[in-house]
Amino acid sequence: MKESIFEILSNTKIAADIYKMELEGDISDISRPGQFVNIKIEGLFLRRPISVCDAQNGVLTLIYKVVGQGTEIMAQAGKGVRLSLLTGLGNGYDTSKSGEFPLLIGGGVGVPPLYMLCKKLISEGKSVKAALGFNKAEEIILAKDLKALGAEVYIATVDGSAGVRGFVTDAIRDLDYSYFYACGPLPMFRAVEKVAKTSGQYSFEERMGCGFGACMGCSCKTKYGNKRICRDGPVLEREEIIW
Amino acid sequence: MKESIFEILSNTKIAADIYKMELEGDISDISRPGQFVNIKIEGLFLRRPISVCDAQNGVLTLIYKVVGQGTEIMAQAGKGVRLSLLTGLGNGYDTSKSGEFPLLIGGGVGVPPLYMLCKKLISEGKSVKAALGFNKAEEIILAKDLKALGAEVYIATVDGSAGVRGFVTDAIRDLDYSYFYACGPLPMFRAVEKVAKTSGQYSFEERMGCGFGACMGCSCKTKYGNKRICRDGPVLEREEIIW
Amino acid sequence: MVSTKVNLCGLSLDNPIIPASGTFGFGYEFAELYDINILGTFSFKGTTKEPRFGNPTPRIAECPSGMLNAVGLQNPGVDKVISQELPRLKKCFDKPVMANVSGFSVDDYAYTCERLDKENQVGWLEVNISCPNVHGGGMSFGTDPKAAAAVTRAVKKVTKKPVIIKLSPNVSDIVSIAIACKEAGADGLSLINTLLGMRIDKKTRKPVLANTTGGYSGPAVFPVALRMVYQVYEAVKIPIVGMGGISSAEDVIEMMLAGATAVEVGAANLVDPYASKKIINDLPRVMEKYKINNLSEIIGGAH
Amino acid sequence: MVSTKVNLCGLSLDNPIIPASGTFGFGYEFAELYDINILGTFSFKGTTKEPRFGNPTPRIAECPSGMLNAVGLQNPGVDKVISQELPRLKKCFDKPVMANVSGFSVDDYAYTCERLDKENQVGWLEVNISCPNVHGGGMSFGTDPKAAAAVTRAVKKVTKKPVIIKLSPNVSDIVSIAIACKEAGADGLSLINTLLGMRIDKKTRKPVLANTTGGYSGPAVFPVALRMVYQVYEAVKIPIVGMGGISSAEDVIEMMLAGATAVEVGAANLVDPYASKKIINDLPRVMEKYKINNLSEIIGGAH
Repeated sequence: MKESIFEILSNTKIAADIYKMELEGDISDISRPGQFVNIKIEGLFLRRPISVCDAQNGVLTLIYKVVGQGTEIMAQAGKGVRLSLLTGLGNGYDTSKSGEFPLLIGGGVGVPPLYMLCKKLISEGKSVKAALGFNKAEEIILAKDLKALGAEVYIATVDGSAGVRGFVTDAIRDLDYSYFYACGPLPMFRAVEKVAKTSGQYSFEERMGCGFGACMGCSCKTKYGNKRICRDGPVLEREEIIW
Repeated sequence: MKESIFEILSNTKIAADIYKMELEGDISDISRPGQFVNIKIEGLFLRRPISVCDAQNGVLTLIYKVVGQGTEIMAQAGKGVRLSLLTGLGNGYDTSKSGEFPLLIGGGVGVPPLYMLCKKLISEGKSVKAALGFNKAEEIILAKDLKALGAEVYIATVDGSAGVRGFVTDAIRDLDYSYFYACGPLPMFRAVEKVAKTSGQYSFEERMGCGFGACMGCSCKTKYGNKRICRDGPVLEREEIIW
Repeated sequence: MVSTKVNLCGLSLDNPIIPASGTFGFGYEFAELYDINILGTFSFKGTTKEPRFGNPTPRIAECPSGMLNAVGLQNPGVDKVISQELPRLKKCFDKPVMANVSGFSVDDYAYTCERLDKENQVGWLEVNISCPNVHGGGMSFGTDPKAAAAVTRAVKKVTKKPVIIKLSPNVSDIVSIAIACKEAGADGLSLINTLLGMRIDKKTRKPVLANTTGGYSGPAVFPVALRMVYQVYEAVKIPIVGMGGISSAEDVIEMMLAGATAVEVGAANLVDPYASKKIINDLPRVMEKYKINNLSEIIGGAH
Repeated sequence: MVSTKVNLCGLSLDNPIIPASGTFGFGYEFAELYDINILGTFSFKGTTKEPRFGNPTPRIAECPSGMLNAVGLQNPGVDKVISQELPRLKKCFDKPVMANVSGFSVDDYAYTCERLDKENQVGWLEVNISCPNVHGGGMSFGTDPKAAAAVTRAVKKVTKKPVIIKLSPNVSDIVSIAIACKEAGADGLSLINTLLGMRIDKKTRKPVLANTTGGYSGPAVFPVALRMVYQVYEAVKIPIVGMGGISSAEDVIEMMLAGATAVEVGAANLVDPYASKKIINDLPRVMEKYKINNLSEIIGGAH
């Protein structure tokens, strides 16, 4: 973990309520896809955790949805604004278990961390499929970007306005894969759990106090004992999760 | 009273711990010298009252001393910063009672409101004397400016580094005047009260809640009943004050 | 078209926004700034049997997200309130006003309430048994269920107007006080009064307030106020006027979900004289945001 | 050269800065960030007789100038604390540590304290009778002078180490609790624990915390904590560990002037993991600003 100041390079709306923020700063502590940063926001007490979408050449990319007070203020912040970030938080995804043809499963604003994961997997010579679920076509994010990285992308939308009609689980039913990596809302996880054919990893969300394991604010029970989502997670392996 | 947004044009140190801030905004509610503004400062709850040094052509001039949290933050604020101000607060000095040759008595950071008062008195054709007391030469403010307005200026410094050695009361002992207007610390007022030869007005300071008469935070007793420094004051007449 | 109407102890309010006692004087300072008839009502400056100057100054201190005050019930006394303040208020306020009353003995409370009961302008009596800034009285009635009940009974005897008892948060168990007041006949409860706090001047090494301690108000006390309103709503089924740090229409919604029928806005009026007006103007938009058509339907909605 | 040394119940501290229980784990997360031997000491995670998972999540909520937590005393239990946590701590912390203990019965407290009494690494026992987030226990001991005294006596019987009782602010009269603990043999007192608060999610219309209510900490509670430390210092002459929203060296000075011998830094560590280190680094400069040569000389200086 590192505490340092980042400067906003850009902060633009890319879909309904969804923003992309690029920041310049010290990303040396960001070692794995699936980690997050914890951002100090002027006027609020607690930092706000946001998953890392990408981090390279000194530029950190975050894609976040405006869901409350914190993200509302973030969405207002313009170029040049300086923010205190804690970086290198969380365990992140373990790509060593992916096998040769892993599947990424993303739901809505859970998709961003899969971008950096996809990059890493492809750089490791794996052939990646990505199944992405959204409510409707206007909410689709990162599909093109994942294709551009070389992933086979499958889309599902609840209203059928793009890809197959239904949930992301409807898009993966017939796919072959060696392992899976999922990020999205809990209901999606429960659905994936029913249909997934292999081992895999899930990235969980929880309200956090500190984000680095001190306050026990985000604990959960697993088959291997209590874990802190912020430090022992946010990524847990399918086998250890108690649903 | 008016609530409006002002923008800082300049904010520079002019003496030890003393700053001059010029702001652009709606000054139409500032009707009398001796009034004050109440400034909302980012990160603090209560507004901070600062006496008006001058207000003309849409420019408000404040001269303030860094004495605590609020003024420390103010001193950091640069050009272009926008602040919410309540203007037109307080009764201000009544120049109709000045007679032909009034005396202004100022101590330290109490001097600024006397500048706007001096301007008004001179515009009314009065011949103005100003006696100013400071700790040492480096703390002298507005002496030249008052001279430039046409006032006869007398200086006293505690260490004798400028003007007569001693307190402002040592500078006024031999002066002739038709009325006096005083602004400064309470000990100075008590000293003035002992030597003053005429009627006059004192401008008082107090910790305020609202600054416009609602909270009763700055009440004082007078011979004519309880008064609120922020609304019935800050200027009180010599005859009504209970020392 | 949303409705912001609520019913407080039998009287209808156009909206639940009530500037709190001690932050709104007798209304006319604010009537110079905007038409105060847009308010649900307001609670006027705490009134006692005799005139009071209150505590020595300084009476005010800055705090994180709030302030301390130790005014100490400065007021002209009930005679002048009736002979001077109410007639002056009549010129700028057509609605029933909430009369806030304090005292130093049960008889004090009864006397002052009986006098104000005869005034047509008065819609409710808000009986403050929780002022932290006066000695021998004030808060002491608010920290003991028996004393709280005694004041309530005495006041109920002398008035037909709805009696709202204003409770102190500086207690181990506010629910027991609330129940005692209700059983003694209170028509409603208002909470919370200020939290007892203090600041010290590090340069002089002395308390900032001449009174040493003062009452803490502002957004900092909102979570404590919300918790107490929630707890009291579970225990007594009389209307609650929720207050403590409310500064936005969002706060109003949250406090009503906790169980408040109406809310008082206090410290916010001192930092922004237009705060209560802005909250009233924002309410319809915020109600739509949370899909609320009729504000009175969300009272206690979080239970 | 200024001195920041203070003496807490017979043990000397290089400085009065003590990260508070529940915000510093068992130290080693922070030892990865800086050498924690610069601390006066720290109070480790509240420990109970049996292991506890604590409350369901969400356990955390944002507040004005602070936060709510309802962790509910998650800890591995005293056996594992002794067999695993303390040995691991030894590798990164050479000083006596403050052992924070909670329980659900007088016997619980006595059992856990007796076990920890045998550990050389433990310098003080901080007995938490004020946790607002557990039911049937915790705070109930801290709101009744008799129960507080009973816990204190039971713990004193089983240990020779200094016993510091951690008091709840959610009471009508904290002084009466403080006196009861002192008369029962407490060597020191620490205050305040968190203020009971609540937030409601306006979209779901349900409490934000799964536990409904939680403990409020952060700068928002500082004025209340300062007032209580000031009142308790007037009443009892045993050392006080002051806490509640301390986030800067300036706050440390103010709390010590109120009567604190040492201070605990809590929520600040969660927002800035380097907060305690920064406060220690700032202390000498701030002491010079207020013309303080020897920090221990200002304890209670505002009285």
